[in-house]
Amino acid sequence: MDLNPSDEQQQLIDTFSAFYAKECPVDRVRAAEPSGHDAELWARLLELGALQMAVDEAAGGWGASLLDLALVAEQHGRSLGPAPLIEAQVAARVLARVGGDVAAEALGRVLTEDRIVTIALHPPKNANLALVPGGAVADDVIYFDGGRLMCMAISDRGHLISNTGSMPVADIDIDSSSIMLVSGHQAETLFELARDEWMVLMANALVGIGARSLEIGVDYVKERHAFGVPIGSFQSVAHGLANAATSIDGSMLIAREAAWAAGEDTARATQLACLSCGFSAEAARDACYRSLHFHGGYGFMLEFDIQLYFRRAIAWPAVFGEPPKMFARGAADRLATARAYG
Amino acid sequence: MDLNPSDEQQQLIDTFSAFYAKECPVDRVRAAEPSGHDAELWARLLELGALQMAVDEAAGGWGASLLDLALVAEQHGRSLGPAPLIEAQVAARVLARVGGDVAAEALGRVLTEDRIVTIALHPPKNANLALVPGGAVADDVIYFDGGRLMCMAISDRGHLISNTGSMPVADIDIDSSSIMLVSGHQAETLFELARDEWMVLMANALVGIGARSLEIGVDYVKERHAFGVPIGSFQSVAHGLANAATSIDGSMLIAREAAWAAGEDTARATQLACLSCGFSAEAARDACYRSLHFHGGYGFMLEFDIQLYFRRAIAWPAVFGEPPKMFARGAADRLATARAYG
Amino acid sequence: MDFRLGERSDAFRVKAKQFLSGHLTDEVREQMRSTGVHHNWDFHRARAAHGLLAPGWPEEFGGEGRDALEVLASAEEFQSAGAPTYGVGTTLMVANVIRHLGTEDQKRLILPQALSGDIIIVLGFTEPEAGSDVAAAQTRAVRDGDEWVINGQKMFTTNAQEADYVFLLTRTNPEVAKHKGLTTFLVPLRQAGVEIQPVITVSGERTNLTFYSDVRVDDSLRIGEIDGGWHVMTVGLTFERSIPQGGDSVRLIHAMEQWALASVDDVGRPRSEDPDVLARLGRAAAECEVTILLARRCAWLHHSGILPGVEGSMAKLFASESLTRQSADFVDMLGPDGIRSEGDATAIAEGIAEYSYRYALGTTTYGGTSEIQRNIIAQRGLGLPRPS
Amino acid sequence: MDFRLGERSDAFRVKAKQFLSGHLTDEVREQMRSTGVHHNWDFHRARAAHGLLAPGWPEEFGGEGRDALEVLASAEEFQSAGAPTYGVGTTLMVANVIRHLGTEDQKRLILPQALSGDIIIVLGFTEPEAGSDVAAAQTRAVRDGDEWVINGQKMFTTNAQEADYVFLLTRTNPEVAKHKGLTTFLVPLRQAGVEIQPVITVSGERTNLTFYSDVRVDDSLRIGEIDGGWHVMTVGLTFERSIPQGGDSVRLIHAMEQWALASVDDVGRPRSEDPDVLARLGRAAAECEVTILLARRCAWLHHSGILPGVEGSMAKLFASESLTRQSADFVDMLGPDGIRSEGDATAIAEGIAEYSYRYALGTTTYGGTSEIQRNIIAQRGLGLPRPS
Repeated sequence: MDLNPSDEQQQLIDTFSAFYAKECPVDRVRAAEPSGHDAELWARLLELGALQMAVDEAAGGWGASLLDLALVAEQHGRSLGPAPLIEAQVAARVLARVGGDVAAEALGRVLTEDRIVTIALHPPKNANLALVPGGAVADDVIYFDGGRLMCMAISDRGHLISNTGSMPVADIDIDSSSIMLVSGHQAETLFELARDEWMVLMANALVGIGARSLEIGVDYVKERHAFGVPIGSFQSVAHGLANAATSIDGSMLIAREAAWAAGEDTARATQLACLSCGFSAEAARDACYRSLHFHGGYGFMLEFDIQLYFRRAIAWPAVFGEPPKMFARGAADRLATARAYG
Repeated sequence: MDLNPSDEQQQLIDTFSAFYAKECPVDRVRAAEPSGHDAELWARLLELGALQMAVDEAAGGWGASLLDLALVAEQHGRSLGPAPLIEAQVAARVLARVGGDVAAEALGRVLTEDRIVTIALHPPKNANLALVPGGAVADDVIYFDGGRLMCMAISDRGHLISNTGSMPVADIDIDSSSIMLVSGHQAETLFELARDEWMVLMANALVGIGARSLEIGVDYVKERHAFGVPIGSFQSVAHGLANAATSIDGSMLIAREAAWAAGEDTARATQLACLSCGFSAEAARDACYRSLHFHGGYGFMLEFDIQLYFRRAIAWPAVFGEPPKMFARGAADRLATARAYG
Repeated sequence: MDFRLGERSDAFRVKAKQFLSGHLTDEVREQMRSTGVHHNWDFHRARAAHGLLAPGWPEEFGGEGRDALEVLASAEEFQSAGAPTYGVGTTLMVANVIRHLGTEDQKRLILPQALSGDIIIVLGFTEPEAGSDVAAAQTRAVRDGDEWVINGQKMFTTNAQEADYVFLLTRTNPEVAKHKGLTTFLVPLRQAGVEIQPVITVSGERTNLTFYSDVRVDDSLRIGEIDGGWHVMTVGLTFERSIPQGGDSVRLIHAMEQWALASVDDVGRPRSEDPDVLARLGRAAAECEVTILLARRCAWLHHSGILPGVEGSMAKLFASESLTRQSADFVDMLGPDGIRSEGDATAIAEGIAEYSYRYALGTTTYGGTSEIQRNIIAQRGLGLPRPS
Repeated sequence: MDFRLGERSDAFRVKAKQFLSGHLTDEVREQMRSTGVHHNWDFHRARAAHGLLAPGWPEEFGGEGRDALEVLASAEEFQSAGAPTYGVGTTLMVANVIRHLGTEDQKRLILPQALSGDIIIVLGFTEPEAGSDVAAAQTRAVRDGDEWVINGQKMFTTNAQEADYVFLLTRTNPEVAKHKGLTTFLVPLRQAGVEIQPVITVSGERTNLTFYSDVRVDDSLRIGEIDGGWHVMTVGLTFERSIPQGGDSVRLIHAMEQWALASVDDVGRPRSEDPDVLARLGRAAAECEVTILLARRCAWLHHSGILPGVEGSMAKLFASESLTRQSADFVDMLGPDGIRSEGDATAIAEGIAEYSYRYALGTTTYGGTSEIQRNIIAQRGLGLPRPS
């Protein structure tokens, strides 16, 4: 057992940590509202290879593991990165896995022509893909229609849906330009795997959101005085943050384990993807809420950063569904596979 | 609006408060475990007219309102009365409402021969009535089989189910001695009304449990010292009890309103019965849990009273179901009747 | 025991409803939404003209002498309807202080204008470094002949941009214990030296920072004694400034119930038959009822001649914490659709749950944080010792 | 990063499993249940004989020198299986203190017996008036030549009726600050003057009050310096006495999953397809996984040569609060059947949820209350200031 990142992993963390510090200070996050997309940041991410790394070497990428991507996602979350990184990575991996000419061509455009590809997390209803993450800025969307995995060029750029988290989400109408990537059992398997991967990366992004929001809250209550003492000395404040710190540490452990399991303990991968995303979503939300509340009136001023974190902690995972939905999916996998614990 | 009991209501409260103080000190509650039935207390309750009052004057009783019974139930809860008072009152009211010879005869036996009658809160499954409150000591049980309201003499005295709350509950097999009281729509209406009444009285009993457990906890944390100060001066303790006190006050208001509405605002009676029972169950459980926890190690010693309250706060309402089930029933009534608020 | 508010209250409620259906137009709502200002002068003056601004005040002041339950009934309607009421609340609170502690000149100058809806008064208590610890206020007032010269800064001076006066808590003696050197003034806002800087909050509501640079106020606008500001504050806070009556919950739950009745889930089953949806709706309805009852208890106590203390803290604590829980739960209940923003055309029920979630964040802080309310309940209600 | 405990740990886990399947018989379980005593001498000695009592200890003391992850793997198995382990935990904690602070004579006298499973040692810290504030202990020890005379009373001396020694915290100097006048002794329990009074708890577990009346203990059984008891305690507490490894959750969730797979609801639908049941099971499984990971992190830190501090508090806090939540939720999930008691023939899954609910009440208090853990996390982990 080793909970420390390896040297390579630490280097990856350091690289992206420095990158976000430079390219994504919180002012940029604020400036990117309400669309939640910073084209400049996206370009820099591509330059850094954030998308290329997600794709297998055989398909023209760098073949990073899901754990590597998870470490990046955590940094992305810490900085509230206004770019559809997770969705694009997951979608690119789907294309790489599908193989064949159609997918390879689509992937090639993504890797070389800077077209943005994303994935719809839910099958269409009434020929519409609701709340597609990144859908307001993507060029292509991958979706599963119940039987087939499809790829569609978004001709009529999706209408940006104003949302709690200032994300570039859109409702996208399906049109006749959709091309089938693969059908049948393989399509479903790939789609479910993609959803698992999205949940793993989202879990780690939420760890970043939660951890950073906790730091913001802790710093605030150390500085802020009331009744002649720092408010962090009041048990009502201190105990709330202690609970949050515990949950955030727990969420980091389970989110990283889920990412690790995708490569190393595949029988538990689905289960851990779901459970870690649900847990991390609740942990991040709780940490953000407490930090915000302990800011007093400052907490809900747009000018203070904590509200940026709070809104994203709610909204980012919600495009999949509420935590109980994730927990239920995880439990169903446990029951189906009769896998035990640890 | 008048939230104070009327003179008559206050007299009723005082009478039962004095009665329980004398006939049901906490040692008697403990002595009545695990059966949860104190025959002596039951006899005294009958002498006092606790059952007779529940029945309309036309049927040979004293015609108390549900609000009167609720005030009694609160005292019953405060003292953790080990006797199936609520179930017997509700069952007797059913018999009085049914009318006719069969019911009148059964009611007569209850009022004059001291037979204990109770009611099953759920229809039978596989010819068995599960966890009938008071079922382990009752002579007759009323139940609804989906179409008919039935009364059955319990020939083979129900097997006492050992349970969290030390209640005299039993699983009762249905046998051929069951007699039909009424059928069809009227049967269902009477059964649902009985369930509403049971929930109202249970809500008020839970108010008593919760209020008393809070008093016990508050007294304890004022007396108990740690680190040189009363532990009630720590915010972690004080704020938990402040939350509990607020919920308990709220539960008393809604529980009494529900009882009042049964006579005075019948369109909202079902809704308030369900919502008040769910709310009071959660409020009582929370107050008991906090009080118990703030007792430190003493909290889970059988010798201390708080555990008696905690176990009953969980178990008494559970024979109907968990609070979300009550809330759902209340919401369904709201949607069905499209009744607005307050 | 009787849970009816009574016939007079019911009748007055009907009057409020009628007024609202005529005056709380889509335009008024849209203006609130787009500006974040929960005050509307036309609406405000019309409310006064209909006897609905200060109905509980004696007739000599322009009120109707209505009792506390009648006042509550109309307040419930205004809140449930989501009417712009922030200006009324602060104005009446200060008017009450003046009525009890002000000079005859002050009463003559202020009360008729305030009660006729011609002016509004806002609160200037909180400062950047003094929130819950309001007595730590540092805004200075220094005497200069018949005037006072004020320098300092206040936070959350909501509606300052609309208001005529700010009820300002100042420090007049920095040499004594913090509670003993405070004085309150009614400071005209439309004068040189007052700077109003808008602050937008996460719910879109607008409040302000206000800055005071050598602002002058005549001693005749001092409320209460010099260095007696803490007493004035104490009196002011007893006029239950803003106990929520559950109206925000009422509106929210109603919208969610309509959604449940009108929509179906993925397999075509009506949401109104989904046990999970029903359980959430029922829990919220129970908490809403309790919020209403806790507020009504305060009004009833008031009606019975008792000033609610701990009961007010309970009502405020429960209402705000409950609204926060409900809003979060409903956003979750709506699934991904829950995050569609208020104002987006695709939002469910105009995004009321999403808005409410953001709005609720403020309710557990404004008007005394939940922590302060819990302290009051623990110490004054339960008799627990203060921290040493 | 690697989340495997490693091959040696896996192998040792298998050994523990094998031992448990042979020795944790229905009789052992039934005895625990009926007596409330979570110690069984036969089981305890057999565990020692199989090298599973103190596998992490160096071979010179009779251990196997296994690393912290191996020790954890076996501990997880013992806890998941619900084996009687209270005696082991307290005995090894005290043995560790002796190993680090004891005299050579003490080591010779105590360690071989303790590690061979021949004796157990229990803890005598808590007193009627000193719980979380353990340094407030009043039990007096007064020197009398080569002996000390002890008078006082201890709470929650679990397994005193089975034990050979109690590790007793006493006050030897009442004149100085409370932390500076404490001394610890290893007091033989089987002697005149020691009275053991059983205490039954709400979960059915037995603990004891112990009374000490002119009890004599030789100075050679003093552990550490005179008046140096607080240092001894501090050292003792660093040997993670009882960080729960999630085993109670594992057992509980497994039983509930079996129930979901085997039963149907009122309309005949398998519980395993009920979204509400699945959501509850999944939430519990997530929290269980986190409990396990927080405990493993402590073992890994230990394995890496770092003494876990705040991490231990987090593990203990989360495990106990989570178990409390889960148990309550499962009792609710089972509907009315949830209240059928452990031991009743009609109970679902032998009433494990019902038992767990009662059992969990103790876990948030024993071994440091949740409040104490939160203080530690806030102050040492987050660097928040102590209350003034």
